[in-house]
Amino acid sequence: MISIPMEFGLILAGTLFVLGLIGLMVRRNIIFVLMSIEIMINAAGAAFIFAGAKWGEPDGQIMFLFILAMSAAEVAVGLGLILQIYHKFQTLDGDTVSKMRG
Amino acid sequence: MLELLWLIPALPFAGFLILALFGSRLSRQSAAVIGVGSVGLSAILTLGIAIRFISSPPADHAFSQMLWQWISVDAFQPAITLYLDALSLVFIFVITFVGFFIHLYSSLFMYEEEGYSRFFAYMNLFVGSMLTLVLGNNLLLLYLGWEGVGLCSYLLIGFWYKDSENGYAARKAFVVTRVGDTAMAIGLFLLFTSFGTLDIQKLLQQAPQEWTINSTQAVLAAALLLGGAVGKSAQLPLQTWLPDAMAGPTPVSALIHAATMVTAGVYLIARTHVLFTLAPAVQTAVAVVGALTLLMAGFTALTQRDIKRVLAYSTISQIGYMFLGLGVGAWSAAVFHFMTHAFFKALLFLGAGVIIFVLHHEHDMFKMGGLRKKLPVTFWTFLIGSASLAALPLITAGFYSKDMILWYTFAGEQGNDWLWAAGLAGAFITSIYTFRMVFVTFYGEAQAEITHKPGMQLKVPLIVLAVFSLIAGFIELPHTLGHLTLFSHFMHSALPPTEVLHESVSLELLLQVIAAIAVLLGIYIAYHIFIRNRSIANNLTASGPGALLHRFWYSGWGFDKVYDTLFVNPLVWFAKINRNDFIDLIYTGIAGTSREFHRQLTRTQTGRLRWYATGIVIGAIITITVVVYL
Amino acid sequence: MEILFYIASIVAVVSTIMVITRLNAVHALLYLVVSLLAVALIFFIIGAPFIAVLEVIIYAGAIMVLFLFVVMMLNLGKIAVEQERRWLSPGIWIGPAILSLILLLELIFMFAHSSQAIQATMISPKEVGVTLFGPYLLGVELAAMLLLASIVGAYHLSKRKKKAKHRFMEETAE
Amino acid sequence: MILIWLIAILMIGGILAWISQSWHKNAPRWIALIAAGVDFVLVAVIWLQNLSKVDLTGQSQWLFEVNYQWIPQWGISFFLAMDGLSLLMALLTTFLGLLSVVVSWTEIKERVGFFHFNLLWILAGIMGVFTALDLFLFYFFWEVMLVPMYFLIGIWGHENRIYAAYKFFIFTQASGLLMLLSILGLYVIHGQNTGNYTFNYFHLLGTDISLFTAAWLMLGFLIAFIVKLPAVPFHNWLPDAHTEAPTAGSVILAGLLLKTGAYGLLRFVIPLFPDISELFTPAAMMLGVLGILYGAKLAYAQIDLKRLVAYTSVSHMGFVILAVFSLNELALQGAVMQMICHGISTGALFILVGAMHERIHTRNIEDMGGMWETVPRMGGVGMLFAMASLGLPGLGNFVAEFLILVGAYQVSIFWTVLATVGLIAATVYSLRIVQRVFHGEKIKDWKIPDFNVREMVVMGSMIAVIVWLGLFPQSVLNTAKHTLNSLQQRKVIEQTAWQTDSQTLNQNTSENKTIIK
Repeated sequence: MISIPMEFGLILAGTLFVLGLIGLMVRRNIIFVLMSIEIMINAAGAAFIFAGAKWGEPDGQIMFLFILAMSAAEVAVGLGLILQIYHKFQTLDGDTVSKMRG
Repeated sequence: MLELLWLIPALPFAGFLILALFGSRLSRQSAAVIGVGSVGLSAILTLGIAIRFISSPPADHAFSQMLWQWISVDAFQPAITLYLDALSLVFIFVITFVGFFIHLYSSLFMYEEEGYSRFFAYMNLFVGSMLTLVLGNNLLLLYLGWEGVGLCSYLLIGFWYKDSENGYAARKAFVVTRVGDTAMAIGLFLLFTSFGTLDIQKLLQQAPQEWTINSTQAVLAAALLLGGAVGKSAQLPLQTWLPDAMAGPTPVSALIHAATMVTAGVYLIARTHVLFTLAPAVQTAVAVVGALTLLMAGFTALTQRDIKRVLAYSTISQIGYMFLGLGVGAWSAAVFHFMTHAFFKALLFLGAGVIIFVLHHEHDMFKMGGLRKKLPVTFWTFLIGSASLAALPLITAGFYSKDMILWYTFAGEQGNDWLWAAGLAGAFITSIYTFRMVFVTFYGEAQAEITHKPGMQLKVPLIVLAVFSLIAGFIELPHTLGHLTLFSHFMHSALPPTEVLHESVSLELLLQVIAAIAVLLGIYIAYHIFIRNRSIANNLTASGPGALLHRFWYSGWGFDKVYDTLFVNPLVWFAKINRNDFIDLIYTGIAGTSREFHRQLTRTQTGRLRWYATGIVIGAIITITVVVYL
Repeated sequence: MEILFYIASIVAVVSTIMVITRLNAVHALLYLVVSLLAVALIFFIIGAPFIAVLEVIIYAGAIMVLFLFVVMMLNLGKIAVEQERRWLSPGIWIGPAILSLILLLELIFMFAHSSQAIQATMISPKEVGVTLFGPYLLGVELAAMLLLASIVGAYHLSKRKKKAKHRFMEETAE
Repeated sequence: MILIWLIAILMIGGILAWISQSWHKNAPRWIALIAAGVDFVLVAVIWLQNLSKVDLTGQSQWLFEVNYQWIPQWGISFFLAMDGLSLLMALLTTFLGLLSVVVSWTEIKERVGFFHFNLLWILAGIMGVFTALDLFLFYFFWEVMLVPMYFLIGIWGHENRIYAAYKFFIFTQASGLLMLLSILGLYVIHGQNTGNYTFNYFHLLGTDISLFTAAWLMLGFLIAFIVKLPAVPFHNWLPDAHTEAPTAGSVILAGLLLKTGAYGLLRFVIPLFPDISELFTPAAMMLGVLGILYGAKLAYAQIDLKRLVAYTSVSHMGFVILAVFSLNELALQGAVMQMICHGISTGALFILVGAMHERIHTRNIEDMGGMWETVPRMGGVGMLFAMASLGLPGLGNFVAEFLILVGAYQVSIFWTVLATVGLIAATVYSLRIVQRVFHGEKIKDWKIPDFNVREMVVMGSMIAVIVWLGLFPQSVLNTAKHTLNSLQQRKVIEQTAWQTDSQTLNQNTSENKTIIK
């Protein structure tokens, strides 16, 4: 079968993760923040898959399954929260929602 | 009879306790009876014991009576024991005798004052502590009396507590004497560490064996004791408090600041004379201090206007004579002068008291005058006292005692001519200011009206003390006048005799004549200036240098100003600058910095999501670098 | 086959970059879907077909669609895009970009020296299923509970009174 | 058994007082009075019994011992013992405790039950501190005495009492923890050396530790006790705590809490680390003299009367440090005497200031003046205790200060001379109290009642004790003689042991020893 250098896979996952991170830090719109989180989760999942593939064990994929479940749950609740915020503050700007501070 | 010795100090203390506890409930009459009675009883007791002591002296002329063991820790075993020998007998005789008359006098003098029983309580406490001082056989008991006397002088000077001036004078007296007491306390520590005991008699035996002449320890111990004596007897460095102490009632000045307390220093040096003979340097220092003080006080007395301050400075000067006597080793002469001085100075103070009492608290001499006819008894007794103070030759007691000191200063083993010259000059000035005082107050036209005639209780003490001021001198006659040495013979049991270098009667006669001339000259000058034409005195002080000198002498040679600028003001300023303790800033500082640190930290929590994300990333970077690369 | 892997990864990276730079939420979502599909392809290439399929169905299909629903429901439109442009000033990119770059370099540096190749043996879904319900049975239970909790949470959070969703309508009490 | 009773009576009394608050407003006062009174009688009886017995030497130094296993695994035992020193301290505790209950009869109005609970529990803690000989138990009582004091200052205090309570608590607690470290250090080292892990004071006495570790352990103990006995750098809690505490609190704070520090030095620091305390003497004497002079200077500058009296106790406690580290019997006897006399004279001054505050509701010295006319009895008492605080012979403080200075003189002349200068400073601030409060012009015309019978009884008893201590101090000195002798022997044995194995001992310790003989 094909043989891809392991680190390339990880590098890919790494770049995707970092891109998600940039999105998280840059965007003020909460939806984009949530989207970047999705990217990061997906990148992490990818890293698991690469590792699973390298060892030839299904564990990587099972881990990805759990990540999928978690990510689905997270999105559901996240979006619910976004709706509430939007309803209360009429805006999606992350900075207005900053009551919780020192 | 001697067993009743403990009663002598006990009676005044008992008087004090009764008056202090039940004073407010007692009537003035009963308070006076208790106050005067207690001192009277101990006076009679002293008389009895004196007769018993002189007629059949106990073993080696001393009798000690132990009351109880005060403290006993390791080697430090001071006990409350009373020790009676010739020296302490003379002192307790004078204290109780003069004390009784002064109490009698003040029973009427203080009659209208409020706090009558409080006054007698303090006076009894004073007499009690002075007797303990004189009778104490170990230096610690002496120190107890010493501080007790200091306390009573504080209480009595500040008796009229309403006006804070008196309070200030009282505190000044207590603090200045306390400086002397601290020096003496350190002397006590030194003596105890070297000899392991504070018992005076044991000290005097062990000192010559263990210490060599002029060894550092001996000099140090003697100097420290001298410091204590100087403080209490208002000698040169620490004499500023006595003139201000005149703020107290006049009987107080008579008893404390003339007869008894101020001579405590003389008693201390006489009592511990062996230490001073062991340190000749310090002994001459005593003489020099005495000489300088008598000159300084004499000149200052010349310029004073307040009758009590004149007497105060004359007291300092006369005690200077006693110190001079002690310095040259004329122990019994000094004690003799103490006795005579106690009589005539108490007389002068009481006389001044009558004048002030009669002219309702007028102190300034130049506002009096012409009292000769109005107060005959006071005038004559005052005149006798002044004559004795000025040492009018042959008839007054002052002459015999002062002359004895001058003779030993000149001829004595440690005497020297400069000191004698100073003594002579002192005698000359004394006669001037004494008779200036007499002529100004009693002669000239009357300026103030007399309110009321003095009662019997005021006159009796004056008369008795005047008699004593005259006859007291005859118990000790110099070679030239019959050589009767009753007093010095009596004193030899306690104090060593003074050797005289060249024993020649003619020389003694010559010195006496010189002294007599000096005194008479002084009287004439006083007469000339203050009776015949007052203008000389005024224009003397009006001109430039004369005014300057006058002001300089008037302020007590500027000692007060010097002490204020050197000690009092800096210390008060130093105390005031950090009123609330800069060390506190350290702790409030710690608290402050921690609060500030907290405030900075809270500012990092902005509540914005993106800021937290960045925080996480920074954290991640740091941990990764640390883990992977370091 | 390797060439396919490289192409898919490039597509994934480019589309992810597009996701975080788009102003319009819907465009970003679609790019995200593309990126997910590319990743699914990579999974397929290296021999995890089951997960690839799952990724497409659940991740791309379900989650992204959910996202789309919510975005549509919020119906942001023009104003939102304008707002995004204001929020996305160029200056804002520099800080995070540098940080992430450092992080990326570190990650790359860390992964660089592990150079075994992946044999990419095919792991059939059967094997995955066997191990899933073998040692990981407890994990599955937990995942199920998590999903249940999220459903209840989501329902509760988005429940609110009948009122107008649009921001111009006046507000009725909650 | 009696020792347990002494502490138990106070504790039970405290709880009862708290409960009885609901029955009747004044019930807690009477219960507290009875508890403190019974305790005082008990200790007085012990003392009178032992007065004759203590003199004859050879009889063991410890009068009573109570030793039960508490936590055997760690070797902690409930070990109380009383000897001459702790008997005197217990006597002082119960005496001042009784007086503080009587004094706060009209002053404390709200939450009377809880007040008396705290008061009695502080006394129980102090009693425990003075009798505990198991280091763990000692630390336990150290805490028991601390917490109720915090409440006392915090609840019934004056204006900024919270700040003062915090400061007091943090100061003592922090230093207490240092002491705990040293105790544990000692415990571990002893355990390693001898195998049996115990907190028992007698076993720990013998541990031989290297000089270096001994220094650190001693430092822990020292700081705890020096903070409590306020030495200058650590004294800042005292003025605040005193100014804000109620009268009873101040009396107990000044009378007893400061003494626990001094007692700790005598009981734990000197016997446990004799050679280190020998080396530490010059520094300690410097600290003492610094305390005397700096305390006096600050006392002179204060306007708040209570703060002024607080700084005077800093100055007096300076004498105690000077004495404790002179390590000869004269100074140690002087230190014990000073602890007692200072407790009484400063306690009395605080009661006086408290009574004044109760009447004119201000402690500011500037608007007091010429009070002698309106309140002569208070003036007389104030005058007497001001004289006691300046060390007038014939009163207790003089005997103490003289013994201390004579003892210290044998160790170092320089510091003693400086300390004696402190006497002049003492005169200045004491006379200032009398002048500014009782003498001088009347600034405000106060119409206030003089001392009533209750206050006069309290003051009378204190005057009697201070004058009796001044003229007949021997009975107190005898009681403490045994402890201080054994303290001395241990020091001497320590030196001879040191001499035999190291011949290079420097000259002054042996020469110092000859003087003590």
